Amino acid sequence: MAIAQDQPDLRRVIDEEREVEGLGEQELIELYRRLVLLRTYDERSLVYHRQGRIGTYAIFWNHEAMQAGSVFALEDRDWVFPSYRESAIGLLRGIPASTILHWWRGHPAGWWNPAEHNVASIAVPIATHVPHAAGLAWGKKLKGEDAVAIAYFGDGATSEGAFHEGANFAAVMGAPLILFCNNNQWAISTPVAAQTRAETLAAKAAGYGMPGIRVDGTDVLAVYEATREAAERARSGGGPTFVEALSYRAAPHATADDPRAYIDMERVERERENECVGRYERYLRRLGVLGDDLVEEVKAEALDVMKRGIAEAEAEPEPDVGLLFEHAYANPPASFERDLAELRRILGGSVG
Amino acid sequence: MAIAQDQPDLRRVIDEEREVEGLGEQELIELYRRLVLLRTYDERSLVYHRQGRIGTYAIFWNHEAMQAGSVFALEDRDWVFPSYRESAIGLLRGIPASTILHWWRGHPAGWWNPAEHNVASIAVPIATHVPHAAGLAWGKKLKGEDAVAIAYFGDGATSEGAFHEGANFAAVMGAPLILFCNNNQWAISTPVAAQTRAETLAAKAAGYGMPGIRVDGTDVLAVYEATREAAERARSGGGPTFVEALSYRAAPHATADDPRAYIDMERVERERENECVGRYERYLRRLGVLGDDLVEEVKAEALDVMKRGIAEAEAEPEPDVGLLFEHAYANPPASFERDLAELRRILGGSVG
Amino acid sequence: MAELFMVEAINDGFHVELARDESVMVMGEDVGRAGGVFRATAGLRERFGESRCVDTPLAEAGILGTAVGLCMAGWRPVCEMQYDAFSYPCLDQLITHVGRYHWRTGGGMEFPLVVRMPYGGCVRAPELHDDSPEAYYVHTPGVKVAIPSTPADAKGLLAAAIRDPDPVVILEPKLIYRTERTEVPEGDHVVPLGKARLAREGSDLTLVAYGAMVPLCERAADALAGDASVEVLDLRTLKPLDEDALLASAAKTGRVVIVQEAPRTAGFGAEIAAILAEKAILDLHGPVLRVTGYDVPYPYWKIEDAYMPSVERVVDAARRLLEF
Amino acid sequence: MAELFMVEAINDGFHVELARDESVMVMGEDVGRAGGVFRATAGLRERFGESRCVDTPLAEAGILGTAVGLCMAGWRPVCEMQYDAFSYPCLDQLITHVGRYHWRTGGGMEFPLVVRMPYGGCVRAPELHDDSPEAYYVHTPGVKVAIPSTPADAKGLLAAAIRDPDPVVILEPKLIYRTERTEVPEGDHVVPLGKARLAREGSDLTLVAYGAMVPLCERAADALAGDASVEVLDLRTLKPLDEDALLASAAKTGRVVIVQEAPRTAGFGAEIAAILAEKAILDLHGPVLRVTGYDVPYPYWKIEDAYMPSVERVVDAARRLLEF
Ligand SMILES: Cc1ncc(C[n+]2csc(CCOP(=O)(O)OP(=O)(O)O)c2C)c(N)n1
Ligand SMILES: Cc1ncc(C[n+]2csc(CCOP(=O)(O)OP(=O)(O)O)c2C)c(N)n1
Ligand SMILES: [Mg+2]
Ligand SMILES: [Mg+2]
Repeated sequence: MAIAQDQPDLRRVIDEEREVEGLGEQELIELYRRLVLLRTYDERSLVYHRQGRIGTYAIFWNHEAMQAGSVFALEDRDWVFPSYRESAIGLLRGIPASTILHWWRGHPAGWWNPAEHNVASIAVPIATHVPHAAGLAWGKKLKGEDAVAIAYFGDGATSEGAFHEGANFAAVMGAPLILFCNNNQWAISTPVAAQTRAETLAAKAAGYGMPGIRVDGTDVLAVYEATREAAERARSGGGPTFVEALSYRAAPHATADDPRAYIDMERVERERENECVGRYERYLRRLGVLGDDLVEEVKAEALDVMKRGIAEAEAEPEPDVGLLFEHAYANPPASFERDLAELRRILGGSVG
Repeated sequence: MAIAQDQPDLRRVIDEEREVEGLGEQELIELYRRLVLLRTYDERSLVYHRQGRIGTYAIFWNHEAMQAGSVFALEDRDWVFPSYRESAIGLLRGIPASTILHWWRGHPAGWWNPAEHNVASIAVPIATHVPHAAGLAWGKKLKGEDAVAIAYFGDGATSEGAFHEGANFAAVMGAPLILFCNNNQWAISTPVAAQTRAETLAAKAAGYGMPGIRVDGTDVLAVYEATREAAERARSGGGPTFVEALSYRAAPHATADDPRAYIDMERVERERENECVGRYERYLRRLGVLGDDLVEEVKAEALDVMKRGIAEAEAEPEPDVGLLFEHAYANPPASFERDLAELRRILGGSVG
Repeated sequence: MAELFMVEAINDGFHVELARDESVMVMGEDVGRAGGVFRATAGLRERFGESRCVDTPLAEAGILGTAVGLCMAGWRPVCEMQYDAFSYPCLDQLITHVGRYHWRTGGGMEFPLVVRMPYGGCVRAPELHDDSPEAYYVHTPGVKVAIPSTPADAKGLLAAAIRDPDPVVILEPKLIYRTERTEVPEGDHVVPLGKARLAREGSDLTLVAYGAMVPLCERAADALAGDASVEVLDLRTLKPLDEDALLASAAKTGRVVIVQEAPRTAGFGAEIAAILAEKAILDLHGPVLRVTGYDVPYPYWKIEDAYMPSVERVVDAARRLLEF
Repeated sequence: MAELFMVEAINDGFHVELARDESVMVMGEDVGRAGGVFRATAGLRERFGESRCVDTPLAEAGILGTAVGLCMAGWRPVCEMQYDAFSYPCLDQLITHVGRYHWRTGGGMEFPLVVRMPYGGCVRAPELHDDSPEAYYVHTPGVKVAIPSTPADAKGLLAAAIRDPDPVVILEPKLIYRTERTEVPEGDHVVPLGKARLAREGSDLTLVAYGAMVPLCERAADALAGDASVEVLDLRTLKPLDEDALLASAAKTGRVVIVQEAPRTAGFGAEIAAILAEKAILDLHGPVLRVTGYDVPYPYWKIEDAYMPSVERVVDAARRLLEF
């Protein structure tokens, strides 16, 4: 006997040839710009990695619609909590490409101050940033500020206790939080079917007493619409929402990963043919709001951002070892000075 | 918008004046014996605590139906994972009362070998024994043994990551596990409404893709019936079931706790009037299978068990300090001998 | 000055700090309606409202994890872990995030949160109510650790921790929560982090301790009074450590016995010994001895007295060192 | 004998142990279909079936917690934590249960599980892929801790851990997973827990190390060769510690430098120093020095070389001690 589950169908806009109320031509094109910017960041990063200009890199190809669509539904005062899979989402909030490239280059210039962009640091560990987002949203509510928070995490992350505790705190505190689950159906080599027996990930929402929405994660407009709904609910005191965005990881987990060992590459090929940027581009062309010239312009623009970004990053001098001892504490122990002095003496005053 | 939840009504037998198929007079009376044994253990323990004969004690008054009813639905080869709230559940598996009293007396004679009774050690920390039970059930299944496991935990425990991870592992591995949630509606001073926003705790089951059953936790027959169902499903390869047994903590959390600060004592009084042992006793009397004599006999029997138990416990000599160094490792480091020798020298060979 | 038990001094400190700074909030299991299982947070919910003294769901990692987010929203959360061993579920948040997030933001954001918990043994409780986990916390970069041994220090270190820009873990020796009422300054009272306290002056031997081991060492010093002049150094803050006070005392007496409740191996006492072995080697008249809990799970309470460092064990070590 | 990289030797060890004992199983994230992100478990799923090499859900505490239950069902689970810092979610299970359950059953049940993880720095990875958490594990009663520094020891210590009746944590220095292929005995190969290895004999000074710091210390010994005869002691097992080997070397050379990647404060090196300060004080010709990582979060990799103990830092400490 299995509990009958409420299964909201995948929300779709593009396939239904719908239009999203509230989005004019300008917004539709701005959204396209953002998709292309993310796509370009991702594709260039792969090149830079192969060229040895950045380190290991977590590819987010075909995840752009989830990231651009959801952020587009938020206000600038709303907080974004990315995982490594959303490493470049800060581009949509004015964080320079060079900063994010620095992060992947292992350069401390990859640090940023979350408060300046309302974008938290990139979460490398799985799911432990979910309680952070819940706490921030709760804290804003307690202070009477009407900011919303969104936390990004994957299908695998839903197995972690940290996800569970964060989601429950958010629900209990009525925190204005969007739990955005990027269900790309893989956690490195582990398929979502080995991650949970739930019929859907959205089915977890009921266990927290919050709504769960399922959406086509490769349909940027559906993602936008669902996130906007969740954000409105959160802002109006309705508490958190779990959004399951269904997509497919049509690229390796990261540059170090070789999926051929565990993934059906034909399935990957099919998914790649239907990838999210092209889908949206075709939709806009059908609508007649996008033509070759604009496409070229937008892509050139994005490529330019990346070229300037990598150039800036590579122009940055190597970090000084003194940074080792900075920012571990707002007010550091006396021992740090001694340690640094000794280190400089041994290094002959310079980091070789 | 809230996800429509499947809300199985609270399963009841006694109020519906139903009879449980498969339970003859003998079984009904045996069940009564067990209820009375647990009740007597609990009430005597409170007295022993006041007399300073045992230490702090977690009262389980009005929880007996959940414990006796569920264990009665299991085979002896099935494993029981109790929390401190089920500290005396081993009595139903032949663990001597003195052993459990020793546990509460802080005496190492309170140790037992779980393998001898298929009763795991009493879990003091919240929820972290849930993965143990999941692992044992999974491990038995892998070995082709048809044993089932049951893990007891409270409403508060469902907030812990350990509950979440254990439940998910059990579901994914198809482990023959019963997740038995004693929802007594309080976690020390925290009401269940401050623990979760879910409409029911059973609503969490869907998030793991397992069935969730709700049952009146003060109706020993309803608990028996629900547990039997879950055990049959588990044994036949149907995987885990979440059982939410609704009751009410009609006593302090533990001997150290004073609930008057946070609980409505009138509500408590009402719950006490409807406590689970009396309810069942009246039901059996209505059925005509129980009369004054038998009641007296059963209660005297149980009291005798406790009197012998405490006498045995108090006859036990004080533990030797050598026990400090025993059982930390199956094969201990050399340092232990030196430490013990030094300690004995300082203690003058005896623990004062 | 009022005479208060340690736990009363902590409660007093909370009232002062929450009244002083609107951004200070208290969160944890049973801290609100019940005022804490040891009453450390009694009266806060009634006085400052339920949003500044929050009964949380039963989830330690969730408590500390949301506290990180609360800091990002401008709060100064003080998290209670109900008991020492129940803080282990929050170790991941502590090591992975609490100690790194300020660094991760290039110093851009501060995480002025406090984690406090009753800790230590000999309270006649079931297992896991008696641990001394300080070594886990001290070894973790980015967090500071304080352990009071008197009511006045308990209040003053709490205030210092709450006002500190960095995360601070405070371990409160529950064994001496209510053993003695001593004078506690009223109102504002801050004991700076990083300063040890000379609990007793002496010239022949130094007992280095913290928490409930300090009064124990004072009793040991009494027991030795006839034969030796014993100094007792109360570290008060384990990180940042008052190395100057430690080295000064070692230089003065030349003999050091370190006393800690926690298991010996890789306990905090080892760090003290290591510092002495590096920086005081020429001052030492003999070995650096440790009197500690044993390398075993904290025992059932009928034998916990034998596990805990005792006056007898401290005196024995001191005599061995004096006769070295 | 075959020449293998360390990670190949570990994989070889797994094949031998799973073939030898049907109750041994491997579990963790991506250990099955992918054979582990470092390929340590490659081929096991194909050879022994998916129930003896299990891809688990993404939940470290769940992995270790279910492993405890698997032990109760008669299995000998070997749990992989994908990286050092991702083992922190399992600390609660480790401290609360893994180290106590045998004790809790009065010795009635054994928990022969193994937790292994790639650990340590200098691999040019994003944050939290570089930690050295050994101190957390060593301080925890009831668990043993081993750290290999050669392919042969990696295989032999894994076998010893799997066959040991107690829980063992193995930290594998990922930095040297694939640096050098050296001889590894084929088939059954057990390196007993609790025995250190004299990596190099010397008479003037001892470098005490483990894991990736051992080859580093050997390079430092080379650099010092002209001026001093340097001994390198590879501890191999941190708990139980081979105290005899440590004290013998200290007695021989009288000068000890301890090298560890982890942050200094309350790191395992402090325990080594404390043992020397207690038991070798009369043998020491000078202070006990520690060369360690700093008390800061493991840095971004552009500056990780400066964080890690280097040949230069070890040589510098050794010279200071030799000239003391
Ligand atoms: C606590 C923790 N455990 C393990 C890892 C290693 N790891 C990195 S990504 C990953 C898979 C995550 O899968 P999912 O949550 O679905 O996110 P996706 O990568 O698919 O976006 C794992 C296991 C980690 N980063 N943190
Ligand atoms: C990990 C952990 N955190 C905190 C505690 C302290 N504690 C003991 S019982 C309890 C409340 C448990 O409530 P619930 O799960 O509903 O079980 P009940 O006591 O009602 O049976 C708490 C917080 C603990 N034992 N373990
Ligand atoms: Mg995924
Ligand atoms: Mg309860």
